[in-house]
Amino acid sequence: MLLVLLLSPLLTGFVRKVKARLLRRRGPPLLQPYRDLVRLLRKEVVLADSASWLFRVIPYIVFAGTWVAVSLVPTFRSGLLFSWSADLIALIALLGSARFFLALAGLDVGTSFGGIGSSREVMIASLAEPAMLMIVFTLALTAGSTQLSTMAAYMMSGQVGLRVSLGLALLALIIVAIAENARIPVDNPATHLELTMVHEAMVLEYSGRHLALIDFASELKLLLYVSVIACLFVPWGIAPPDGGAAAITIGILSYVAKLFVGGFLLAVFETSIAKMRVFRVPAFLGAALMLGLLGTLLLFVSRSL
Amino acid sequence: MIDALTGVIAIPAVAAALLSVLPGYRLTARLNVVAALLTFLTAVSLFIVDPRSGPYLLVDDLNKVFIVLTTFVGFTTSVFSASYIDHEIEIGRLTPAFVRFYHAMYQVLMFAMNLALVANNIGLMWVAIEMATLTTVLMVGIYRTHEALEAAWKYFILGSVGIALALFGTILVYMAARPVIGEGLEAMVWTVLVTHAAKFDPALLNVAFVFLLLGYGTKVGLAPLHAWLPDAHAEGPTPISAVLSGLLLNVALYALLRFKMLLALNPAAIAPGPLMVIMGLISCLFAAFMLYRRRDIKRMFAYSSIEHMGIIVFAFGMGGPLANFAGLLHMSMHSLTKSAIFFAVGHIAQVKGTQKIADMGGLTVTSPVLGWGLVLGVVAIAGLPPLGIFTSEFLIISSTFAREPWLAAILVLGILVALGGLFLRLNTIAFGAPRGPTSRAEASYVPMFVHLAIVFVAGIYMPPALVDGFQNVARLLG
Amino acid sequence: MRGLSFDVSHLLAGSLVLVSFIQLYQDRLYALLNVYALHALVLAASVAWQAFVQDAPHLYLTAVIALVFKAIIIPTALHRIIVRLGIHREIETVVGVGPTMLLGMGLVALSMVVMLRVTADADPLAREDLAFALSVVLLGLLMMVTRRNAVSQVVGFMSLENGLVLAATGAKGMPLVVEISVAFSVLIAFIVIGIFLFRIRERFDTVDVQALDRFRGERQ
Amino acid sequence: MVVYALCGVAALLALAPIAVMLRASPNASGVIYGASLIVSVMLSIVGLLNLFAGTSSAATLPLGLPWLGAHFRIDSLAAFFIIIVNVGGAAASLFALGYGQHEQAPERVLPFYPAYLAAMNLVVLCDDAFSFLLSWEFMSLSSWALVVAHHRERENLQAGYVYLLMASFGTLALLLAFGLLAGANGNYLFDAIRASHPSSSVAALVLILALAGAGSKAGIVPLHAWLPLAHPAAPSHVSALMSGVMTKVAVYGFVRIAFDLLGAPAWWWSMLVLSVGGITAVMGVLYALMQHDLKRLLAYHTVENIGIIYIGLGLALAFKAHGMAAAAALALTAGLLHVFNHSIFKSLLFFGAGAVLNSTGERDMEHLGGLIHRMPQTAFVFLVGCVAISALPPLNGFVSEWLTFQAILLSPQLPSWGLKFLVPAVGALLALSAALAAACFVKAFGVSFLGRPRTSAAADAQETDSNSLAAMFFLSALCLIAGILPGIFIDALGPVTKTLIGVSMPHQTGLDWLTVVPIAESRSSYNGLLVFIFVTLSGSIAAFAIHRLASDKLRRGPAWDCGYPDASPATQYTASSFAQPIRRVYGTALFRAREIGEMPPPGATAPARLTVELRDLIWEAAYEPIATFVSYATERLNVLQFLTIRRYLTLVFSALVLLLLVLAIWP
Repeated sequence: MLLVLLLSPLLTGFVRKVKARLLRRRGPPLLQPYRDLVRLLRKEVVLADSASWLFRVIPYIVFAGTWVAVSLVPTFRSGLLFSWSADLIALIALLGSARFFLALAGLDVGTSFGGIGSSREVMIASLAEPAMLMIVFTLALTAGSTQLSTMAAYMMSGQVGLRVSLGLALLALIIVAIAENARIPVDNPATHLELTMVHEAMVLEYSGRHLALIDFASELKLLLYVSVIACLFVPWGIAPPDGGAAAITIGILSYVAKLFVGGFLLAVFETSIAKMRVFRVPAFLGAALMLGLLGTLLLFVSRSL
Repeated sequence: MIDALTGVIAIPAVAAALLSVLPGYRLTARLNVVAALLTFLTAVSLFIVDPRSGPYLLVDDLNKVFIVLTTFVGFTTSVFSASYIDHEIEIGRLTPAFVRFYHAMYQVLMFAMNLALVANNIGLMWVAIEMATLTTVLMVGIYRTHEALEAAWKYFILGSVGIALALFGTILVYMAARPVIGEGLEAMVWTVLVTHAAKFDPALLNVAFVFLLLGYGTKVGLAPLHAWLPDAHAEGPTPISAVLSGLLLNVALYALLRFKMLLALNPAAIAPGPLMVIMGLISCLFAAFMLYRRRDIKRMFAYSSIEHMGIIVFAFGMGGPLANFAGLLHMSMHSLTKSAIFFAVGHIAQVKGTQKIADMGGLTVTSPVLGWGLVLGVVAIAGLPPLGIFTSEFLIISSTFAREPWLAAILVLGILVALGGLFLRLNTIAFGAPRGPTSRAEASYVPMFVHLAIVFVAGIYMPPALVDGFQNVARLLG
Repeated sequence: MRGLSFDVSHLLAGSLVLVSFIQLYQDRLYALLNVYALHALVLAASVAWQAFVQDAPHLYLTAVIALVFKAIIIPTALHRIIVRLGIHREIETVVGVGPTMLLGMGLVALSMVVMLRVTADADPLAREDLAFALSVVLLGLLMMVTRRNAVSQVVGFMSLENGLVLAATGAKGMPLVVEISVAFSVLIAFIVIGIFLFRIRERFDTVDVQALDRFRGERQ
Repeated sequence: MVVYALCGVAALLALAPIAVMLRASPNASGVIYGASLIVSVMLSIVGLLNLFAGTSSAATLPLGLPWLGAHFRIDSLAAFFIIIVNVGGAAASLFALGYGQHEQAPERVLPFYPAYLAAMNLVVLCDDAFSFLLSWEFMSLSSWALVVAHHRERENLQAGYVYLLMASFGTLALLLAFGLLAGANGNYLFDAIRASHPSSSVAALVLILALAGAGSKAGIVPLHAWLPLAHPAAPSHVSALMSGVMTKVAVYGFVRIAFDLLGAPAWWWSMLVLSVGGITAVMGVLYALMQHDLKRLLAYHTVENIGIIYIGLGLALAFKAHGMAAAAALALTAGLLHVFNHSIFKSLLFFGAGAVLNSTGERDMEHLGGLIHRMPQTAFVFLVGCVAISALPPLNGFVSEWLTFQAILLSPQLPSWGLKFLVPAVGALLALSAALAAACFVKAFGVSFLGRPRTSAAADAQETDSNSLAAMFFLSALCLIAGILPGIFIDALGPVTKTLIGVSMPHQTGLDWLTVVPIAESRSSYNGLLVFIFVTLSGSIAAFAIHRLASDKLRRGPAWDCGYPDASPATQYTASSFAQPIRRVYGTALFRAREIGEMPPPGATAPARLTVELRDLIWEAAYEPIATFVSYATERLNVLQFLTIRRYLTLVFSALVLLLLVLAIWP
């Protein structure tokens, strides 16, 4: 659990760095996100007059929800403590509740930008979540479980082979991950240009420690998706539940390696593509949904053959 | 000797004679009530003394039910009519002379209907029913307004044609019976006819039934013979509308049932069932659609009577113990409910000073008792629980759907459409912001609520004795 | 004797139908009334013949009623009404006379078919009578629905009722025949009076109430 | 057992005339609602005892059809629904103890309220077709009276009219269904019906009729049209009952017929039910997203949840048809659990809406806003309701949807091909509806409770009274408990599934940490309790750490809003503007949504306005044609009222000739 806390800003920083490099900039140092967090924590909170108690509670809820969700993912070692307390569906739902509250926060102060942000956010989510669930269906039907550890284990045991549906699922999952983490081309975390903001517009009114928490939460989310992809599609190296110290170190190392690879790929992807109009996003996500559904259907049919 | 049977017809006759000579409308009104009450009591006594049926008069389970129902509604209606007529005289729509005439006619009508019910002779029954018709013609026209006279005239002409057709049917029945039974009176006596029905000439019976169906069907108000009914209900005094809907239709139906039994006994004759079923369905659907564009409240409920007569005829046409039972139940429930509704409507029309639905509104606000009474009545007549008509409709539909799915489906459609029409109007009458003037009128709510209470109780609990009686009759009807 | 009686009654009944056709053919009110008188006359004859054949004396009474009331009183009364109300004398028809006649033919054929399906054991006399009676009834109805004038409709109704009486008398030994004929005469009287009271000039449907009130005024 | 239940019902029925007598007195509402509260509590205790005892007891009264009598039975299914009805009833009565004080026409509400409660109980208790239908229609009738209680508003009357028509349609459909089941000689006893095994075609027809009949009451698309009209029209506690409880009674009717009376199902039934359920779920929530009337939005959401329930039932039918008992038990449990959950949080939400309506006089969200400052407690419970209905952990809505997903994940083993294609699609629809529901309730809560007040009415709203709050807090507590301890409720449903399918889900409460394991732990498991603990724990850890380490300085200031300082609350996002992106995505196809913007010419002082028009295609396709046909037919037929006597005679004459012709050509 703590590991993810430590790693997540690093990942973000890495992605930023790589992007900067690709743009021939020097870019911020790797540890910049940590510094940002600390700085924000030091600052005082400027709270809008019209903000309610909910506005001040939400950051903690969001953070906690995301944190719990991340810590349920078998990152370097399957069969984590309590990983059976929630399966992949529950995990998605946890992220969903985090987003629910964040959207509420966007509406709470009663500004127009908050409204833009949360309305667009829920629109995106209304497509991303079903797509994600379809992906879960595909994987769960293949692995015969919605339990992440079990799925990872199943994937590791080479009995899967190459399946079309899995490929579709991977593709869809990547799309969803991009959308959920507010990355280009769906959203741009680095802009405050009102026409394009989605995620940033929601948290516009936050400052100080609240903003720190929310940023931290979004970094965790990025980490979560990368590690989900990692543990589901490249599970090799994850230590078995009864693995010794050596296995665990291998697990950790491979995990970190996976993270960096994933971050690198993401950065490359982001720099190589342009942001798309908000109302072209549904088509983008609809593609993901279709892919997921297709995967599931294929699975249903192939099962019967 | 004067037994209960003759009493049932003697009392009204005597009362009619008295009322036609006695002065003073208050006295005559009271006397009218008393006579009706006496008739009712004698009718009830039929169950105790149970007299034999002679060559002219007949009593069996079938007409016992009808007689008691008729006399009871006749009694309650006389109570209602007393207060109604009071108000009519106050506002000067009727002169005392006309009221005396009215009361006399009322008793004549009761006499005719009872006679039709107890007659053991098809000729006698025919005479009685025609007498009843002509009496009601006179009473419909009593207001002497243009509409009233037109309604009466229409009723008169169509009625006379109906009379003629019914008579021809009766003659044919006699012709069919004569070769078997022999000439003379015997060949027109129910009890004799029924025993020999199997040997009658089927073809003659068929023709006879066609004529009887059309002749008496005109009185029952089956579409397309119904034309007289809505106007007669709308233009006559409301007590008469109540009696027409509640009783006269039943009496004509009773005649039809008798002849149906006769035909049912003859294997070679056509089954009367299908004809009745078809006419019933036509009437039900047609009336249901006609409910929608009504502007006159009494005319609307007249059409609802046509619809229910259609349902009843349908039930009897389907036959079978369950459907017949349901038909009988529906008939009695409809008589009570519909007369109750007309009681309410009569007072409402007096309170509002009009029969135009558009000029009524928010009755449950302005005059709550009448308004809710009407709502309850409409709920009952629309076949909603927990009132009696729901029971009968339940039995009719559920028992016929397994046998004739399509017919039952059509019937259901008719009922649904009718419900829509009734409540569409009820919304404007009973609810919404009050409209139109509201004058005081001391009304007698007792008859209305007595009827509704009976219907309500029957919807939940039916005394076994009544049920046994109905089931006997249902078996009788085959 | 049997044969003869049969032929005579057959002849009379048949002629009754024929007269009904003649009625259908008329287009003048007075002529129509005269033909109706003839109709009633024929009816009276046939009733009388039936009375003779069935030696049922009470039927003579019916015959007399038919003769006096229907053949004499009613037509004259209607004459007077026509004069009093100034009803104009042509008969407006809904369908032309020719089609009406054809329809009438069809009706007669129909009644024949319906009635002759009666199994043979019913005696032929009754059967014929019934067939004719039925066709007279139907023709009367036809007249009521194809004529617009109130008077001609009344005439139609009356000939219909003649058909009924014919049937009733044809029914051997049927009780109450006399009463019935009387009752019907009363009915017709009602209608005629109604026409007079309500000042029904052309149509059955237009009731003139002012006239009625005036009348009441005269009475009181 | 059933005797006690009947006593309770009798007591409720007795309250109606008492209410009529008391209508003048000022404390009538207190008496009536208090009494019905007590009775409902007792009845729900009866239901609980019976459910856990798992016994089935019957009684017969000499009422109804004389040769049949009125039969009543309380088996585990009935007991479960008795609990639902009376928990809802108790909550509504408690709420109404406060809310009913503000009723302007109590004499039009009080007599019908207890009758309505009694009717819903009776439907569940009845054990023969006649009394079942009688109480079913009586339920409709009494609720109709409550819908038209505020009869001076025209649209309430309209709503009541449509409602009554649809209700009677449903009853007649059920009547036909029972007519088929009972046969011509009318053995209406449920036992007799169970004993008689109808032919497959008859059974299919009965199922379709039952789906139409019970569905029209439950509000499945396209028979839902009355629901969003009628539910908001009634007083709010009645709306809660109608939406939260009566639709469940309708589901009971369907379950009773489809699972109990009809015997073994055919496989394609489930396809029917599943597709209906999926379409209903998505359409319901999309309709809800387009609304800005708070109560109507909630009503449409009932439609969505009914769809979810029917998906569960459909899966159960499919598994049952293919003899996969365990899976069937899972699916049925999911459906029934959602029945319970929805009854809880829908009542809660309607109470909240009622409280808002009461203190602001507004149902239109566009006129609300910022209520969280004025009515914090109402806002809190409403938020709980929103989270629960959006199927977010750790509250109860999530559990039942999770179970439904698990059931869907079992469906590849189904042999029949149609289902193979249908079930994943339905799964997608379910997922879609879940996500949209979340969006919808962000809108509902955010627009009406958050932000700044848009009208003065919203600005000076008052917190609602203690009774109402008590009711709402009670329901929120139930939401939480059912969310974090689902095992108990699933086990409680065991006997029900046992009676209907033969097996029940594996025993849950025994497992360590009260985890929910539908099939096998390796396959899937969920532990609401732990998730709850984790979230609270980590949240508080973070809070603690931050408040210990970081600065907790706080300064109030005007909203920054990207540097656009403006005071006007009118610039906030409204409900319709919030829904705009989703309207763009889904609305154009489903509602022909069009946005018409009028820009005044430069220099003109007129405000620019943007109007959105939506079309209800289902209404236009299914209902308007009927209306037009009826009016056309009535107009045509109405001519027959104004003919001349001669034409009427012609009618008679032609009828006669026709019949004679029939005779002539008779063989």
